[in-house]
Amino acid sequence: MITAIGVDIGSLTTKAVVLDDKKIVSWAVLRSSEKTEFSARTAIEQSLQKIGLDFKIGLNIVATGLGSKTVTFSRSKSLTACLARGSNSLFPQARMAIDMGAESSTVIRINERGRVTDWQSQDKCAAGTGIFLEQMAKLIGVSMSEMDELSFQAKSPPEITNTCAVFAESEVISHIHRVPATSKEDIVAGIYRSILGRIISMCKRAGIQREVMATGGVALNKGIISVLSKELGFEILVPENPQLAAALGAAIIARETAGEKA
Amino acid sequence: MTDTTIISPNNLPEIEYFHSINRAFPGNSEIMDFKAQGKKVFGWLCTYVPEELIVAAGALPVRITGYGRETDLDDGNAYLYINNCSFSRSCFQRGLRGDYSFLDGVVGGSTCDGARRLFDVWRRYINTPFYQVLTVPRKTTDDAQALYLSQVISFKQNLEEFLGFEITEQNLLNAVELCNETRGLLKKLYELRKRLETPITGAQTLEILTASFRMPKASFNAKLKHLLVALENSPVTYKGRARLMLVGSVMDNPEFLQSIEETGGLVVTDELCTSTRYWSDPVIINNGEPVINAIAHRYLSNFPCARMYPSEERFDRIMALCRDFKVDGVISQIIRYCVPYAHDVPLLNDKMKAAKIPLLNLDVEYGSSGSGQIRTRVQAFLEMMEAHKK
Amino acid sequence: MTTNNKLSSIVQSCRVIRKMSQPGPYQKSDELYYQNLSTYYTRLLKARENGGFIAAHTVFFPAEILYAMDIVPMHTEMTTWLMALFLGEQAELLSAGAEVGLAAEICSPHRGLAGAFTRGYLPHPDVMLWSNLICDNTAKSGELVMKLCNCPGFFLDHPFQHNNEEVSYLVNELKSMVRFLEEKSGHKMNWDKLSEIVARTNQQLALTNEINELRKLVPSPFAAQGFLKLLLADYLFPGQPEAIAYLQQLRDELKDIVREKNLNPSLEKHRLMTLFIPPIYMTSYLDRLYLKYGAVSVVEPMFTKWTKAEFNPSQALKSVAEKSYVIPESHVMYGPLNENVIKYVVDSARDYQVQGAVFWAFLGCRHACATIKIFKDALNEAGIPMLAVDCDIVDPTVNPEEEIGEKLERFFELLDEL
Amino acid sequence: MIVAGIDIGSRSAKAVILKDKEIVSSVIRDTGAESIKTGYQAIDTALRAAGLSLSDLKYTIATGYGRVLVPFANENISEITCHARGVNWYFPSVRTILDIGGQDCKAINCDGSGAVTNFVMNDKCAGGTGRFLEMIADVLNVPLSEIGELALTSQTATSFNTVCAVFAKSDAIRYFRQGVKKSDILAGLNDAIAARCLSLLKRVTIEKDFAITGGIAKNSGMVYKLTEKVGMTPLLSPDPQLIGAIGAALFANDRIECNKAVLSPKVNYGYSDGTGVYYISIDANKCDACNACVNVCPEALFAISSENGKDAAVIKPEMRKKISQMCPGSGNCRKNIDKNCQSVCKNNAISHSW
Repeated sequence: MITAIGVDIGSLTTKAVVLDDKKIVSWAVLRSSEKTEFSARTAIEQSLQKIGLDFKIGLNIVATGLGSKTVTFSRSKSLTACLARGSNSLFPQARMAIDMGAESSTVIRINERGRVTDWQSQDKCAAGTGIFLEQMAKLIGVSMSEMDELSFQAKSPPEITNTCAVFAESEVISHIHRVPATSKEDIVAGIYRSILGRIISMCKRAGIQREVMATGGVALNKGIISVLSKELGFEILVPENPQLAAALGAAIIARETAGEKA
Repeated sequence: MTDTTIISPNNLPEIEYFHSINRAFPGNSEIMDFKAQGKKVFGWLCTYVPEELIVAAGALPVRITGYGRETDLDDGNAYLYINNCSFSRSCFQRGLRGDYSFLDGVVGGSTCDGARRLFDVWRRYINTPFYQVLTVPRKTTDDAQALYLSQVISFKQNLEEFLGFEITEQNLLNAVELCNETRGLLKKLYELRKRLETPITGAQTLEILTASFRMPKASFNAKLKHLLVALENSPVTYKGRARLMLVGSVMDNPEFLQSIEETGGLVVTDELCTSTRYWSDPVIINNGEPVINAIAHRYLSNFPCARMYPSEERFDRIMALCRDFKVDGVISQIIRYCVPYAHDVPLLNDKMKAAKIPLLNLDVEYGSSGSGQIRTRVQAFLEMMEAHKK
Repeated sequence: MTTNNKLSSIVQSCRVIRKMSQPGPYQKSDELYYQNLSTYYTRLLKARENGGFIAAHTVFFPAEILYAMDIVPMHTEMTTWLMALFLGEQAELLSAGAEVGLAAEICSPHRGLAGAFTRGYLPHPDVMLWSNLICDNTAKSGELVMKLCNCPGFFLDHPFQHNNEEVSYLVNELKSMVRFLEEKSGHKMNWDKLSEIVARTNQQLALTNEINELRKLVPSPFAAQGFLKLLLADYLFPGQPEAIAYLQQLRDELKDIVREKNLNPSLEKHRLMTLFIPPIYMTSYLDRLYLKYGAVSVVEPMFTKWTKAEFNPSQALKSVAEKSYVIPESHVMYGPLNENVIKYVVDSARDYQVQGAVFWAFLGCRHACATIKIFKDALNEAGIPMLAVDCDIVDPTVNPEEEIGEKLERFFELLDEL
Repeated sequence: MIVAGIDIGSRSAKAVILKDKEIVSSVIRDTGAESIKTGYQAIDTALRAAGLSLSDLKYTIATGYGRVLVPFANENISEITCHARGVNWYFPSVRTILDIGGQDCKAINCDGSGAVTNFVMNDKCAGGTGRFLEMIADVLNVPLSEIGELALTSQTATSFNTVCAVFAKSDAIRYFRQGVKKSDILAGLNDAIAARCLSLLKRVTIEKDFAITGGIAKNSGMVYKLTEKVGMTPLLSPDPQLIGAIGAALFANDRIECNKAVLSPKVNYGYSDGTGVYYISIDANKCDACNACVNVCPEALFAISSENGKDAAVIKPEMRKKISQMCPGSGNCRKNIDKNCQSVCKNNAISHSW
């Protein structure tokens, strides 16, 4: 029997996770709509439908992410707290989680109880986020997955030094345009490096602690992970569904705090 | 004609050599050979640190610089935060990543916020055996001279203690002669640039200058002497679309000048702390005066940085250079968050307007090699000057 | 002389605020606070007609000298931004600063003050005084103001380290400044008056430390962000009766609160150390937020926590010089950041039993932000988490309130869970 | 006399062909991934529309972001200079120009002859540029061409506290989520951008007359706000996006008239057909007839000849009609052999359009 639901409203996708007393029994990911409440509700409905249940008011739900406070049928918890709990349940040995989402990236330090001890976030700069990657892929004229393939064939990646997403874009254009043009493989690797430069700087500000795990949609991207491991000099743990970490954490918190008022 | 692009041939062997010294820096052969003789190497930062004392102590002074290019400064950002100038962040990152691990000491001055903090985090996170930051007054009054002298003397004492070596008056005298020789030779080099057709480009000049503080002076002087002879009657000469002067923040990347010169503007002089402000004004010893006083006096009252008061002195010397080098236009390049220079922009604008000298303001990051946007500005600046010459 | 001088806005606002003042534990000191403000600005407003001599000066400047010479001081940063705040014209002043040609990297308070002078919002002073204490911005602002206001000026060169040579250098600097002011203003320096001021400075320092001692108590009797008002005493009235009166009143109020325990202890959940200062335009927003989470700032090692010292009235000038080393802004933010400073900050955290530190990372302040890593590492070692919040202390357009609030909420949540 | 101006911007490429100082044809297209190709395609479309071919062009000047990558251009001039010249052609009275391009804003002062007297350009921030508006239009999914009109319908503009393309974008998303009207969001952004442009303009001198160029001048909402903020009604040319290219073309015309032409211009061998644009350009200026390309080309396309006035590499006449069959294009060629004509040419005199 289901005990708790967690929903994570991202700028691009909304994720819902349904728990029974020990494990995940269902989950769903769908594109966020313009209306927060609606996104959250449909995500939960979908995840419930998968196990033949219907949405009803009064379910034990914790919401996190963009505008989660405005959701009427759930309690709200901060993204960092949810990430920490989710990460902790996926990899108890992880002391640091790097969350790379569509529009923001966050680095958190986690103690053995799955509590945040410090965090750094970059919600004001698209550089270093999924949206940025998508833009770049469009620019080079490849799909996200093709881009990832390319990254593995890089020989000498150029440095993309611009922090403004728009100028980074023009920097990339200039690499495409120069004679002889920089190869797509190298450009992609360059883009990855520049994104990760910002993320690694966040890690260093928080103080790197092993083990380190990656969460968020961007972590599905094998190339990013391999470059990240290279830059950090050790392996990064990646869960099967990295984009669910926060929703899972929310669900866990919901289960623990069952009965608390919204 | 828009096609007059200046491409530095770098064919002269000495320039090639200096280039290789710069490319291999900090681990270049000159420094490593010196170190291999069991001698000490000290890193200094900023033109308000007297090199003579380090030389007099039988050690090698090496100027601390960052990566000569724009690069990801993730350590710099983490330790000095994103809002200190990219120069200090770049220097620190090199230090933290061990590029300067061969240094026996670092010496700085309380010259600007960026430098102060660079040394604060350096002391905390990079352990270099010898460490000192001199108080550098922002005035050149007699009181200021006295204070700075006391700092230079304490520096001397600390060096002696650290090296277990007494720096004699004669040591200082020899050091002054050596450094003055370098200054004299660099002055000669600049004299050549006053010609209407110069035997050397701005990019090449900066290549030489950056080498001058990355190798022993004696060996540098020897090479530069040969080069001067070669340049004196060199068949290759340059005459750009316009004669430019470069002013502003610290700059040690010849590629930046090259990208300016490729648009056709020839850089003939500058006000950079890596160039003119580094070599101008020799140490002059008035008879009877202790050498160290002469040294201290030269370093505090040398061609001033924007940190000094009053700014007028700096502006006057810029004007003088414009006249002496027949400068058509001035390019001011200021590193983001280089507040001392940024604050002078409104004042400098007025000075230049009054003197009817066109001025182009560029804000850059340290190590920039000249982006498309920068080239566009420079090209437009040149076209603007040409339109008005007509 | 431009005529759209807007100083009166501050005086009027103070009058209004005082009318609205609610009964509460700090009512009297609050009233004194606003009274002092209007005293300061009324004097500045009337300076012209009273034939007074106005000296504009940058922050952390030894205004004691001016009071002793009967010269009307104008604290440029403070005045500009109080005015901008009350008028809601931050954007206007900043764009005026940009028109002067100041780059966005220059700290906003200084862009704004250049703007205030070009727009004529501030009366053009008779002299401009400035110093490199606290940063390159203060060191460089003066010459521009001199040009904008077409007035003479004096740059006070504040040395870097605290030793005898450098103190006597500063003393000589002060001497030359006095000569300069005597020449320009025709006012003679009144050395007896300066000695009185120094004597009062001792009193001021004693009171400040007394207040800090009271704030060590758990729960602290002081308001969550009360320290912001505490700052004004020294910024506007160093060694002046106004400062003493205010500090005495505040001290007495805090004592009463402690005696009568009429401050509900449950209100204080999180004892915070504040590093640097929060955006001034957010004060009321933060007051509400701190109240909601029971967060209270109990110590500010960079701003309110003075070191112990005893100034000698018979060596007035030397004392003024020494004082500018004693103020925390000077020895924590300007001087060499060595082990002592780090210890000073970590010890403060222990002595005041703080659970977390909030560092207001004002991106216009390079040298303050460069200390974030050092202090964070040191505090974390001591088991104290630190949050660095990117912000601009005067420009409300850089980070929306809710964004900053969100970060703080997360931090309080973090403190709850630990 | 027929000359051309081509403006390769970061977002769009424009080409203008002048016949005796009259525009006979013009084209605007998106800048593709390879600007060399983009340049050829743009000029080709323009030429075809006028029933001309590359060889008819007496002189060509390139400007804009990709100006150095136009093999068939005789020289390049910065867009700042070209915009001033182009505006002057329409409105000699203009002294102040605001150009909002794909990713930069420029404020330009010019004199009665169209010569630039002062200029500033936005730095390190793409806020308030064409690209910025594209992003926003994208977020709100409103066609770029409609955002201007839409903004005009707003009653209460949302106030934006930033014009950084990225920040503003997430703000826009947030407001949108909160159900704020698209028109109000756009009006708010226009307001913010206009304010930003104003401060840029204030860094030069704002004097009559005032003109706006670049794609943004087509955005009635922005023009309205700018008129309001600057306090002057801007003069708008028929196609403000073409101004840069027109300026370049006018300079090209000058070059011929006051025969300042760069000698022996680049020669373009080839053609364009349904399958693509196939030109090999050889810059006789740069070529020192070293024979390297002649020796290296597996298809022996090259020869040394003096047909262009001096000894230089040319494409053998018999090859010129079947270039696309013979040559796979520089990139593909390199895949098979490690050295090719481009790589061995130390002066970079050779370039391919495909």
